[in-house]
Amino acid sequence: MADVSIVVVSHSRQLGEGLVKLLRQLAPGVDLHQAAGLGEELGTDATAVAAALQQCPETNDILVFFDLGSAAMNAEMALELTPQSVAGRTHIVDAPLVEGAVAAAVAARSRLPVADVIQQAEAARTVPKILS
Amino acid sequence: MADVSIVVVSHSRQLGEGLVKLLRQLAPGVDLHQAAGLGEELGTDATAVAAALQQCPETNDILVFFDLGSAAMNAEMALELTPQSVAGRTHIVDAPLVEGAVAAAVAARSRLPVADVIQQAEAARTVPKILS
Amino acid sequence: MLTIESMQAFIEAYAARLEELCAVLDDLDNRIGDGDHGTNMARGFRTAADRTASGTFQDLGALCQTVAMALLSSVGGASGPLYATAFMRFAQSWNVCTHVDYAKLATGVAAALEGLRARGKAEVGEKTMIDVWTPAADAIAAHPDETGLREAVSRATNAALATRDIAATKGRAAYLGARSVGTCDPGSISSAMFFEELADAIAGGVTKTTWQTSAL
Amino acid sequence: MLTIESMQAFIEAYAARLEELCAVLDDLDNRIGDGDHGTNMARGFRTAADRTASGTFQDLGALCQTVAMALLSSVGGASGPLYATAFMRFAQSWNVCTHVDYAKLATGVAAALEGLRARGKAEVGEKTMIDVWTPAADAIAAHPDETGLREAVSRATNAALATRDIAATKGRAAYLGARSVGTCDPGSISSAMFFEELADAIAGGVTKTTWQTSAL
Ligand SMILES: Nc1ncnc2c1ncn2[C@@H]1O[C@H](COP(=O)(O)OP(=O)(O)O)[C@@H](O)[C@H]1O
Ligand SMILES: Nc1ncnc2c1ncn2[C@@H]1O[C@H](COP(=O)(O)OP(=O)(O)O)[C@@H](O)[C@H]1O
Ligand SMILES: [Mg+2]
Ligand SMILES: [Mg+2]
Ligand SMILES: [Mg+2]
Ligand SMILES: [Mg+2]
Repeated sequence: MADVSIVVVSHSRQLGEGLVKLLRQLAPGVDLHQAAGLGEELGTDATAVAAALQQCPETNDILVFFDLGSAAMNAEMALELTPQSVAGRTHIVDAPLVEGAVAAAVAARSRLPVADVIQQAEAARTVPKILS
Repeated sequence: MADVSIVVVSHSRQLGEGLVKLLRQLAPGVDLHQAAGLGEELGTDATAVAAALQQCPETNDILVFFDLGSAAMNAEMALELTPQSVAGRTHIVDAPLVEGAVAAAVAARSRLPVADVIQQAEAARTVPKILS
Repeated sequence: MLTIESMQAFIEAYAARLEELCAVLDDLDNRIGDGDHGTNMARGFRTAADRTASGTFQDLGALCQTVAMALLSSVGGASGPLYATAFMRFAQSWNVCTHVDYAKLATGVAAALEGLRARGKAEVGEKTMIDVWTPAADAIAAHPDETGLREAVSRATNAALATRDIAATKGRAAYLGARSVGTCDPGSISSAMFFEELADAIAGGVTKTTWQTSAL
Repeated sequence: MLTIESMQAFIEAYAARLEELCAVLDDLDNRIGDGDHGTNMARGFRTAADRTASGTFQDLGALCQTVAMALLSSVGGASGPLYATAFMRFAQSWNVCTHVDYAKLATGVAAALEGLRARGKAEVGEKTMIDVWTPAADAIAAHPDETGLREAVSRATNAALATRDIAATKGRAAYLGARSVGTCDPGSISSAMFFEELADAIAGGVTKTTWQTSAL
């Protein structure tokens, strides 16, 4: 259905799994993956990120959301471990993990163009969360 | 040790638990709580948030971080369910959940004044996550 | 007249109605939100109905406070703190009352609306339950009698249907913005049902709307 | 001369050293980060050492690539992709080599430093392992011989100790900014150990620093 896949990279497997479940509820049908935790330890694993990227459907653009800087380093490393046919469709998004992924998932569900999906995720930085 | 407590409010119990473990690793000694999920379902519960607030040490300022708007509503509701002696020390922070809580936990571990802890959390909105 | 008994009956009837129409509300929410509004509301009001049926209450204040607390810990979504706030305002308005006449009903509904607005920070026209509660409260305030109450039901129903044409600016549907046009707001539909069941419990003889996803 | 055997010995020796000093590195990281640098590095290089000990390798390229992949899936923290990148650059530099002389060593270390800089986007003076790898690579490049290698070890050690006075602007310690002054960067200390063990495997007779948390 959707032409954007989302990959969640987190140091915590629980955090990654929980976020993916949250996204699944608000964006059923969107292709979602996580590469979170180093087994049961806190950490990220570039080979797990690379494996997640390769699980995304071949024609999808892939957006990667991550928690901390070292997760971003492993995501960039993962791009070097995957063939250009996958890496070339992958964007590591500079957005808050939860808020950015939620905005992206909703936009991906509406099948917006990937540039718009990224823009919505990045805009999550500035959207007020508490209304007044 | 710390004079700021952190309460994580999330729709997903896994997400909340995972984030608290991440925070614990980088801010050992900081008082951390979560009120996440509605049992095993996705949701938030104002009474669980109120209970978490009341578990924080009596002299601590309390910072609440949340995932989505309805979690903020339940956090505000929780303030009305807790005595003024607790609610008066509680701040619901308008910051990205993971990035804001991480920045706050590090600052709280250094025992910065609560205003500075909040400021660091709010600043997480604008800090670039990907370096160039 | 609202009494402890008719209030209990109302909560039970509303819970049963939500269970019956759970899938309709979930479907609507699935289109413009996260698909759980029916599940949330049915779970919450079932909890509230069971807790009020088994309890004994001094006054309507105590009963409404019990409903509010039940909703808070069992709904899970935005509608939890919102409906709970409405019942807390009922509880404050009807504290020490065992009977609520139309004048007091008007006061209670007005207070509930005020509470909803404060909780959700939404105005009329943002595609939320505020769009339904506002005309309903206005109708009862204008005519605090049976006619006003029936008018409230009809305005609530129309307002709920009219949310279809609004682009959401509050709640989860706001993520969709203009793409939320074409689907009724689920919380507005559950609110219209609320006024139907409330009027039926107070005045009787309300013809209930047959809500069907395809028409919403 | 680095050979497949001395490289295997180096990885094993470095893994053992990290295991021995795991608590020191964890303590440093605990003060200015998340307390896992020793655990991460010991786990990663133990995995790498076991995988290289049990494998047979055509050349140093294949061996270094195996180390890199082992680190990627077992370190977990920032040091994982960083040290893995260094070994990937060794692998590229020493592809088809079974012997690496000082000139090739200089090329490999320079390429590794380049890789670290590209991966972590850090410059000298940001309180990261770059502060150690930079003077070490410079020393070997200036004198691609045993003297240069020993000079690299001594500069690496001094640079690692000097990170104590720097306010971090990269990595987790950057959250602390000025508050990170007074503690040595754990990744810089593990990098200084790296050069000690590397020089010992290549040239022998290296007096190893007694790293103690209290002095760092
Ligand atoms: N800020 C708000 N103000 C008023 N009503 C709101 C607000 N946000 C959401 N709602 C109402 O809540 C309903 C959604 O409830 P529900 O699906 O149970 O919660 P959630 O959106 O958290 O999943 C919406 O249809 C809308 O009527
Ligand atoms: N951007 C960077 N560039 C270079 N080195 C870095 C960078 N970020 C972190 N480091 C190094 O990594 C070390 C921390 O490694 P480690 O504790 O294993 O990872 P983490 O910080 O993810 O827990 C730091 O001491 C520092 O030397
Ligand atoms: Mg919903
Ligand atoms: Mg929901
Ligand atoms: Mg660390
Ligand atoms: Mg770590």
